Amino acid sequence: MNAVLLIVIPLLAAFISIVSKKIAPYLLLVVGLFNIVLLFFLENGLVFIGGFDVAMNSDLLGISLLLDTYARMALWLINGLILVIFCLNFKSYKAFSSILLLAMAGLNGLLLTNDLFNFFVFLEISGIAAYLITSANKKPVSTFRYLVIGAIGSSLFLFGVVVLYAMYGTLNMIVMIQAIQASGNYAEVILPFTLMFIGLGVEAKLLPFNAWVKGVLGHSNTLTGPMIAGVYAAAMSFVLGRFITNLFVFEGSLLIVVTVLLALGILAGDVMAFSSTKTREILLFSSIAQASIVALLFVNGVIIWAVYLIIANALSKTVMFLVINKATKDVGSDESEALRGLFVNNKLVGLTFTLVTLSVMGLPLLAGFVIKLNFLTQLAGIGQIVLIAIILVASVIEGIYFVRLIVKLWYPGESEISVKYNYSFKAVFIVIALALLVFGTYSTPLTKLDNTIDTVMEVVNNG
Amino acid sequence: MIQYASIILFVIGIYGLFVSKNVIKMIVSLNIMEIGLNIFIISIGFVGGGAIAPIISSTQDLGLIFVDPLPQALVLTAIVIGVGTTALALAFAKTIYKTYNTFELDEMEESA
Amino acid sequence: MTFFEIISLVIGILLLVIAFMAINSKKLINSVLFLSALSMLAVVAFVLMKAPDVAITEAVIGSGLVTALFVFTLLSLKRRESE
Amino acid sequence: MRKLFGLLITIALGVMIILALDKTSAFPKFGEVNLQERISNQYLTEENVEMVGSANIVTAIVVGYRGFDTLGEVTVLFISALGVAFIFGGTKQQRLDLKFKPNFMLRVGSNVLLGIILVTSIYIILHGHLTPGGGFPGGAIIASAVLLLYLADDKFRSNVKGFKLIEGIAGSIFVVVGLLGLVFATAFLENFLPVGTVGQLLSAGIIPIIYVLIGLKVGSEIAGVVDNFLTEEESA
Repeated sequence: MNAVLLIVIPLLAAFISIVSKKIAPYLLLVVGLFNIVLLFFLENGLVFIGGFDVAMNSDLLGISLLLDTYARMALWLINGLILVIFCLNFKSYKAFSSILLLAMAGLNGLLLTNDLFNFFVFLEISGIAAYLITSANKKPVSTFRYLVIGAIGSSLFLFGVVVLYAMYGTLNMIVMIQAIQASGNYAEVILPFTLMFIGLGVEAKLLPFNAWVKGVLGHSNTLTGPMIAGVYAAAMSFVLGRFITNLFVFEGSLLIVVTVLLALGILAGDVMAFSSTKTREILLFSSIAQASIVALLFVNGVIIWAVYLIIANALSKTVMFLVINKATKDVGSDESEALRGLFVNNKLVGLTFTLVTLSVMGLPLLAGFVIKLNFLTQLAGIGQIVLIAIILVASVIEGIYFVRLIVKLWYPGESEISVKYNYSFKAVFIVIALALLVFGTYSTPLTKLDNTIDTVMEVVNNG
Repeated sequence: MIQYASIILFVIGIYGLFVSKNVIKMIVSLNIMEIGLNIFIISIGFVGGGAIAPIISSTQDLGLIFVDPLPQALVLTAIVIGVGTTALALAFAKTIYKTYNTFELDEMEESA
Repeated sequence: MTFFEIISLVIGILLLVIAFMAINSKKLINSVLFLSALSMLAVVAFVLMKAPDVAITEAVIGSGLVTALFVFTLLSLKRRESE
Repeated sequence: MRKLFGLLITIALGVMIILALDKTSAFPKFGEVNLQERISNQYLTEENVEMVGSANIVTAIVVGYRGFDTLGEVTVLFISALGVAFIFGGTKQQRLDLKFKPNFMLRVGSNVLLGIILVTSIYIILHGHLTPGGGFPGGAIIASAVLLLYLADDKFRSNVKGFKLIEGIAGSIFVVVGLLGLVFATAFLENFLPVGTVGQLLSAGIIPIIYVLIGLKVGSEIAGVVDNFLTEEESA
């Protein structure tokens, strides 16, 4: 068993699916399940790919993949979510199964690869898959803008990678980390890191590189909303976390600039969500704010709780976008006034949506509370009082607009609206809401993510 | 010299993406940016003073000085990826034209 | 100045001038043709920097097929306008 | 206003990049690269060249050492071909009217040219490990032969289904060859065939096989894209 199968099997399935369109959706189901099961059997460590006589020449001439606990959690989340979202949309979006297979391959590659140029290739694969997924919105201009901004982002990333290669003569991330630490001159890497950070920031929805989000998510449906706001956002947050904690070195003025930008991102996202009346916009601006919080946590070294925050966010955003986008489709508008009284006839959906939203806000008994409490404690431990204040202010704004939204959705308006959620939707909502509840009450979660990178470094040093 | 030119070319491409409101022009700018980036990548692997291309006829040639082959391999990949993006962008451009009957982003109804 | 330096200076300046013209030209088809020329110049630059593989690929894909795709897109537009 | 703003930002970006690169001592000046400090130096050692068996070192890297990148790159092309067909919709029947009538000379000439082009592309693909070129330019040349057919005959429609079949099968075989490496050797896409003597046509192990697959795949993908750009819905 080899971690490369996580990427290659979806690719193979995608190539086969082009020959026969009929089997494509079922291939996706099989491959998704296969990946999730396979993850149980894979061992942590480095996997080499390509080359000649790797056993004899097991150095770094080729490409390698790195599977550690961090990547494993991300992979479970991503593959599982893609599978669930596809199952819910099985009837209406069968045509997307080849694209979703490629998206799966691309995202798995992003999370696994240990080679900077290989990362760029997977960035393009998953990016193009994302543009095609958003084309389901039938808004070609927003998708085109997304494509252009994404292309600029990935080009800047490649520029940074190439500059790093010119300086340190390698593309292998682990060797690169060692070379940078050995040289000790962090001023030299500011330029490539800035370029790469911008490139990743585009996909991770960080201010000010997130101009595409409104066009893409503001018109999303039950496929694109959860895919972009749930799956892609989570994957890019994980990737950004990997880069921030393992490769990037933020010091001195660069650290201040990054922190200020991220803090602005949190506040701007929440303020824009506060001032919007469209439900989808409220959700997307809130997810911009959340993405910035995650990045801020990684920058400050609060890794484990950032990971839990990513997972909780991905699950919550999936539920919220599914509920709202289904309602928007049936009602024909996403103004919060038009959706007034949505939950009157859908008490169960309303209950789960409320639970999920309360978790995002960070109320006790729910996962969001545990996570927020813990990362705030850790931030306090390293003396980041200003950041705590900013996050608390943002939470208050967030609380106001979410409570306002929930109240509107519960209290009937003048005209009654009927939106039907079928059983599969309801089942997913219940499972996710329960998961957040259980985590929030009975949690003794992992407090240590065993990052195999140190042991891997020893392997590299000795090999 | 060529290295500076390639960086400026890259930046010109970004400038074009910033200022132009025409879908086709934006795709042209995207391509200019990519060409600049490709030349830059090749330029970081160039070795002056009579180095030769990394193609040999037999192993006896290995005593010679070569340019760096790795950036060339990367650019081969990058060029093909660029074509993929361009084809897709042009397909979107055609769809945009079908929907709005114009390539000018300013003249369209759909808000960003 | 050596021969290499002179050539690379000329290529560099030409690259920038043509890129500027591609962005600033009024007609879309001219923009596309300048892009094609830019791609050809890039081929020369690749040859100068001893990258024959890249030069061949750029010549066939970059300046050939990409230009064809641009032209086809513009042609389909012309047809619509004339209707 | 927007133009001025864009100009300022891009000038700032350009100046920042150039100054930062100039000031960084670790970033080598143009033409003064020391290959000894880079990983690529090891691709050029006699031991490794003999192990790979490819005279073209770039090919050895693209297909051999970094074959996974190449698989990804073919996938990018695959997904954009898929996407172009997806965006235009599958219901198209009619050729786009190019507003010029191909004459007799063009038709005859194109048939002759077609043969020459195809032979050239096959030569380029098969010699990818010996001379510059290989699967990507070769495949693109195949696609331009198809393009020529479209231009020479305004009624011509190629068999798009056939392209899809070639695309899917070539891609699948690529992956399967990679998996065979996992079975017969130790790593995905690792070479498992004898490499032969450097400089011979039959050398370099799996590299020529993979390059033929890449050529087929790239050719059929770009031809599919060209077909999509040259056809339109019947109602239009």
